[in-house]
Amino acid sequence: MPKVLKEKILRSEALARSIYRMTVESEYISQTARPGQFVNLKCSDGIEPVLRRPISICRVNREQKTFELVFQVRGRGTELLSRKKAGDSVDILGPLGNPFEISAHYKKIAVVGGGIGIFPLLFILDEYGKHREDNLKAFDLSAFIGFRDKDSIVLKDEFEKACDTCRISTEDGSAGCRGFVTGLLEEELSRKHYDIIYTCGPTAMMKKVAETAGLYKVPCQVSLEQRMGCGIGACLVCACKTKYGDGWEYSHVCKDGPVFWCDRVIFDEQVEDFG
Amino acid sequence: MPKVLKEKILRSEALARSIYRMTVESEYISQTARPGQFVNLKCSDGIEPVLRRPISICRVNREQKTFELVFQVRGRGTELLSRKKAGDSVDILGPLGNPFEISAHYKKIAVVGGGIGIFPLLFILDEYGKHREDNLKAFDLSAFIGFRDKDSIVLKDEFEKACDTCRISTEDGSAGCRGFVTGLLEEELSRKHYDIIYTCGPTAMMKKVAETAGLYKVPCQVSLEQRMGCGIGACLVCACKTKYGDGWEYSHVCKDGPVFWCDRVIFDEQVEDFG
Amino acid sequence: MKGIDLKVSIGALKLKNPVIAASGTFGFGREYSEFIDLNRLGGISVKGLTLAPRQGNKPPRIAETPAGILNSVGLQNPGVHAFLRDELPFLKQYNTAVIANIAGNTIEEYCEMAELLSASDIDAVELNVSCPNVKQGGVSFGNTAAGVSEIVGRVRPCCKKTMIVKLTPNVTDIKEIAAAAEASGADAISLINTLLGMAIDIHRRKPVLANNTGGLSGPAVKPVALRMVYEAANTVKIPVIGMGGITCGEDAVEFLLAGASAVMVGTANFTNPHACMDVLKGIENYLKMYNNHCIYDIIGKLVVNQ
Amino acid sequence: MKGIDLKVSIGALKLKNPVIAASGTFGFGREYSEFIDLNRLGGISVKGLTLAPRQGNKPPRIAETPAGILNSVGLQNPGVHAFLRDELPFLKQYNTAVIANIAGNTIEEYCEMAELLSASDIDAVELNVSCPNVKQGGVSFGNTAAGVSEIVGRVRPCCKKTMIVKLTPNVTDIKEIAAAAEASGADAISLINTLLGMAIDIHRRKPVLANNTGGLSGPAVKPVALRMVYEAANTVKIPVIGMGGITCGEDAVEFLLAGASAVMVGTANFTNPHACMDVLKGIENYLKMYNNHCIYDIIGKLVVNQ
Ligand SMILES: Cc1cc2nc3c(=O)[nH]c(=O)nc-3n(C[C@H](O)[C@H](O)[C@H](O)COP(=O)(O)OP(=O)(O)OC[C@H]3O[C@@H](n4cnc5c(N)ncnc54)[C@H](O)[C@@H]3O)c2cc1C
Ligand SMILES: Cc1cc2nc3c(=O)[nH]c(=O)nc-3n(C[C@H](O)[C@H](O)[C@H](O)COP(=O)(O)OP(=O)(O)OC[C@H]3O[C@@H](n4cnc5c(N)ncnc54)[C@H](O)[C@@H]3O)c2cc1C
Ligand SMILES: Cc1cc2nc3c(=O)[nH]c(=O)nc-3n(C[C@H](O)[C@H](O)[C@H](O)COP(=O)(O)O)c2cc1C
Ligand SMILES: Cc1cc2nc3c(=O)[nH]c(=O)nc-3n(C[C@H](O)[C@H](O)[C@H](O)COP(=O)(O)O)c2cc1C
Ligand code: FES
Ligand code: FES
Repeated sequence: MPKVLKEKILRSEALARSIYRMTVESEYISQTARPGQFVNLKCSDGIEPVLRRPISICRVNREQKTFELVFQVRGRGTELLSRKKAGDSVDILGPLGNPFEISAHYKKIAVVGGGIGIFPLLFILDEYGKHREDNLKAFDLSAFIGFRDKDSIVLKDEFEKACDTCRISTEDGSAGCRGFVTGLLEEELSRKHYDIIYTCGPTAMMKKVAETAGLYKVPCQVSLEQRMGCGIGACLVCACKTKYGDGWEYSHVCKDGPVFWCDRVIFDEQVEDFG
Repeated sequence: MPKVLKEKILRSEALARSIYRMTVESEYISQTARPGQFVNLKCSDGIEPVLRRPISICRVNREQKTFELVFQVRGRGTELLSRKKAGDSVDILGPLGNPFEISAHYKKIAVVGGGIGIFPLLFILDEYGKHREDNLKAFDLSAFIGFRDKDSIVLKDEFEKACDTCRISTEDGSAGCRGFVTGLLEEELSRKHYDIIYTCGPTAMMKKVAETAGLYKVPCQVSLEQRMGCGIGACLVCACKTKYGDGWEYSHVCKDGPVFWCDRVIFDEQVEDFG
Repeated sequence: MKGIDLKVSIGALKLKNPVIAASGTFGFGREYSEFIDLNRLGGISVKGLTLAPRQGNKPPRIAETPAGILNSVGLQNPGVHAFLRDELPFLKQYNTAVIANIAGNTIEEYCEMAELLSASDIDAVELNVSCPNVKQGGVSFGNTAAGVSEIVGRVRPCCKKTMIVKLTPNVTDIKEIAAAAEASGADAISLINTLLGMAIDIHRRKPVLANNTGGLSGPAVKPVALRMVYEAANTVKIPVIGMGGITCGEDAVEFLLAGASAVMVGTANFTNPHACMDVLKGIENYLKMYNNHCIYDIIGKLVVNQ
Repeated sequence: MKGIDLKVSIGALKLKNPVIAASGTFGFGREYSEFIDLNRLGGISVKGLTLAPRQGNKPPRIAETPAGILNSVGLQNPGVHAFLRDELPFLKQYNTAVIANIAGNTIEEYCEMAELLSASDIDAVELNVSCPNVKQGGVSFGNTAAGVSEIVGRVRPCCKKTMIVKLTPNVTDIKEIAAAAEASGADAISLINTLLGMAIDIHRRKPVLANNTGGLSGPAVKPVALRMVYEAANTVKIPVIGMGGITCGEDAVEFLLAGASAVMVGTANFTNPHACMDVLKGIENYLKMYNNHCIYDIIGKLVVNQ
């Protein structure tokens, strides 16, 4: 159940140009949040900006009762968030949305992310990582993460630590493989089986991942984005097209998602893009 | 000539409950400002609040190139100003308005202030104080300052240092004389002559001071307040009624004032009140 | 609340207090029931209902603007039948007035819905003759006095419940429209719905909203809303429900002083899920501060300058 | 500016760039000449002029609202004769278009002023048929198509200068009003004037403004202004000058894309005395960023969603 919380920021740091990580102390979020869920943050204590900003939960630390958000500065809201400092408090609504389906039935796991879509994937790897500790051999975790260029690479170490195989692509080839992360995935799928694929990132990327997953018959979950009003399912602004019987309907990213099984999603209108 | 300046705050401190003093480094303001002038401050760097806030220049330090503002937190704008810290920068438009007429012809000087109206009076005393250093005997400076109660007394030491006689009144009698500061002035005028009276504070007080000055035929300048838009005479919102021939006209506080000779002012509409 | 009487009457309908959640911003109450005790609300105006289910407009459906938002949901809703079956029972668990906000493509649809709802457990009907986000329907009736007279006059006989007519602010003279609603049988009027607006993505050179235009709400509209509520309240004798940009008790008090008998809280719920409760507490505090014992001590008590 | 052609035509009037200071927010230019080089402005629309001098309304004349302000200056001005004698010579020192914004109590007054101004050195007349702050006058003409037709039609023969008609946003259908202005002989239209609004001091239980209501301007109104400018520009063939809440180049570009041939900057001058220059620079930067060499590459280039 989501709550409105006033929590303390423990740390705020720049990870790369315009990418920030905020570590927040929160008993409630740290104990209840699951991978794929997000929080909706108030960016100022004035009336401007009016709307909260949705940011995925990147990681939780249940022992230390903290969680991490990683975000890119895009406009005024994220700009204001980036100015917050350790010791400041932040008004958080969360945890929100449906999480990724994490299950010990899945053994070979791939996460595929691009741009700011990679952040929530770390939380998935952490969850499987816990199982793995008990039962080392059984799980195989792969991460495929794509960036624009060398300078925009963030959280590489964290990803490498959290999985068995971590492959990086950059659009300009300045680090890792040149090209899109979807190329890496196709390459890998052509020689290896996965039980499930989780993906988050630009719409074009997710669409491609979904198609590839379909081709190889691997179940796949995608995490969608849409501009939000309430974040809790009341205002119906965050519509996304999903299959419904033979036709389609508008589901809502904040309440029915952000995580969907990819075969439910109709990508033709998914114009918003946080690549 | 007023300028838009981005200046650095050197110090910000609470003087009493909800009264703050901000010391700002500014070559330009410190060298050009004169007593009675004000600055118009942007309170945030967002679009909210839209309007700047006018605050009188309380003091300047020409050697150190600084000036001081003292203000009371009334609403959102002053609240935001009070949160600014040493090292922050502040967007200032100033110096604005017509100053008090300071002249070595006046030897016996009284300043009469109430509430937040007392702050600009210190700057007057400082100016005469400079003359006094050269020619000690010639000047006699009195200050009559009124407060609600003991706890709202601020800058007492500064006033005492800046003048020869400083008398304080409080409405509840918890410090100084009980009653209004206008009482002190009447008492004093009944036994002593002044060459000029400068006054700033609640409208009712200034009106009374003006009447008293009229009775004793002492020239008197008042500093008016009005809600402002531009602060520079362009928008015409800061109207105040002044005499014009046999009738009246609307002058503008920011441009024609804030300082007026009291016999020009018609107090009947002066509803705004910063007591 | 001891000692302070917050009860207000909207026609035959008695509300325990004047704070109502605004249509379209509060869903069918479920989501907010996790944040606030719905029993403490004066009422809930549910998401706008149509006869048949509607998918609504394409996304993006929201854009942020200075101190406001634009929305173009386009009345996505499961239809009035599904509402009665799936949502009303949930709402009726709570001791609060349930107001069914309805919009039709034709007057016949309005009438049919009013009849269906008259036979149900709801407390009042709010006729949305002012939704700017659907091509046909609402707004074409709402923007002339003649249109309002016609629709209100024809729905009135079909509606056994307290009938509130929700007005659009996108008109030259709200007084004329309010008077038409009153004369045609409305028990109350509510205003304002959203102001028609637009936002442009200068990089794509396209409107931000897929629907091109949308309805402006939130703090930005408050001065316009307040002026219209004041004008309407001084024109009609029936109760006026005021809204537009209310975020706190002080905002609500402005509307009550201007003549509103109750207020609705919309966009503020998004920023602050406790907004309705905060507004209610703020009103109570104001009454206490001025030693007013009854909400009617402030309703319409604005003294205008001569 | 090298290589970028910012010139726009408003009827016969050529402006060196599309940024004009809005009437009532820029005085007669003197005050802002201390902050910006008036030679760099596309034009200046001076404080609204009347035939006889006017004292304007009682203070307080301004109230701050979320992301906006309400004003009720009430056309305080020295009268058109004093303007021509005392103010115009100052303005004519600068190489910028001088637009005389005029308001009358009667059509005859408008005509008399238009004639006086036609014989002067000004560059254009802006007929304010939309001032919400005076009891008689402007707004009563401006809020119906018939009223606009009448006044524009009758002033037209008296006005030898480029004649801009400034429209009020407080109407049901801006398209109809814009079309009426065009059909009656306007060379251009400008919009929006302020939205009628109100603010209440809950402690005094009185309106904040002595005039009770006032005109809303500033960022808050931008979405409404933009929608109206878009609608008007798609209705008429004459140039449209857009305004309402513009504070930066990006805002101005929204209006230009929506179809405005020029923009006016009002309230933003109060917050930032360099606002007009910042808007101009912002437009230039946008053109450079997209490799557009001419301002007409963006005017009206909005692609709406189907
Ligand atoms: C469920 C969810 C999870 C998210 N998780 C993260 C995360 O972990 N890290 C992160 O950096 N970002 C994340 N985002 C994106 C983040 O919410 C936006 O970048 C942020 O709201 C932009 O706010 P702003 O005020 O900085 O920018 P604005 O000034 O509001 O907009 C800047 C640009 O971003 C676009 N934009 C704004 N809001 C949205 C939106 N809701 N959807 C799509 N486009 C938008 C606009 O088109 C505009 O061009 C997430 C979004 C959603 C919906
Ligand atoms: C020339 C001039 C010099 C001033 N010098 C000082 C000073 O040295 N120290 C100081 O503390 N204050 C001074 N003031 C007053 C100060 O400008 C206001 O207190 C401040 O603008 C309030 O802003 P806010 O956002 O905090 O309050 P708001 O939220 O804007 O308003 C709070 C309350 O103050 C009233 N108010 C707001 N603005 C004005 C205004 N311009 N005129 C009258 N009433 C207003 C409102 O009625 C409201 O009830 C001066 C004002 C003027 C015009
Ligand atoms: C997302 C959203 C959806 C809305 N849907 C409806 C609706 O279905 N029916 C209706 O009458 N009003 C609807 N409104 C208008 C609100 O009920 C209210 O009139 C308006 O938002 C002004 O109030 P506010 O500023 O407090 O939000 C909607 C508003 C928003 C923001
Ligand atoms: C203080 C003030 C005075 C104004 N006076 C006039 C006027 O005399 N004539 C006129 O046509 N418009 C007048 N306006 C309206 C502006 O020219 C402009 O149409 C409006 O403010 C919207 O633009 P903005 O949001 O950029 O301010 C005035 C606006 C303000 C804020
Ligand atoms: S954001 Fe309100 S329903 Fe999703
Ligand atoms: S504040 Fe604009 S003229 Fe005084």
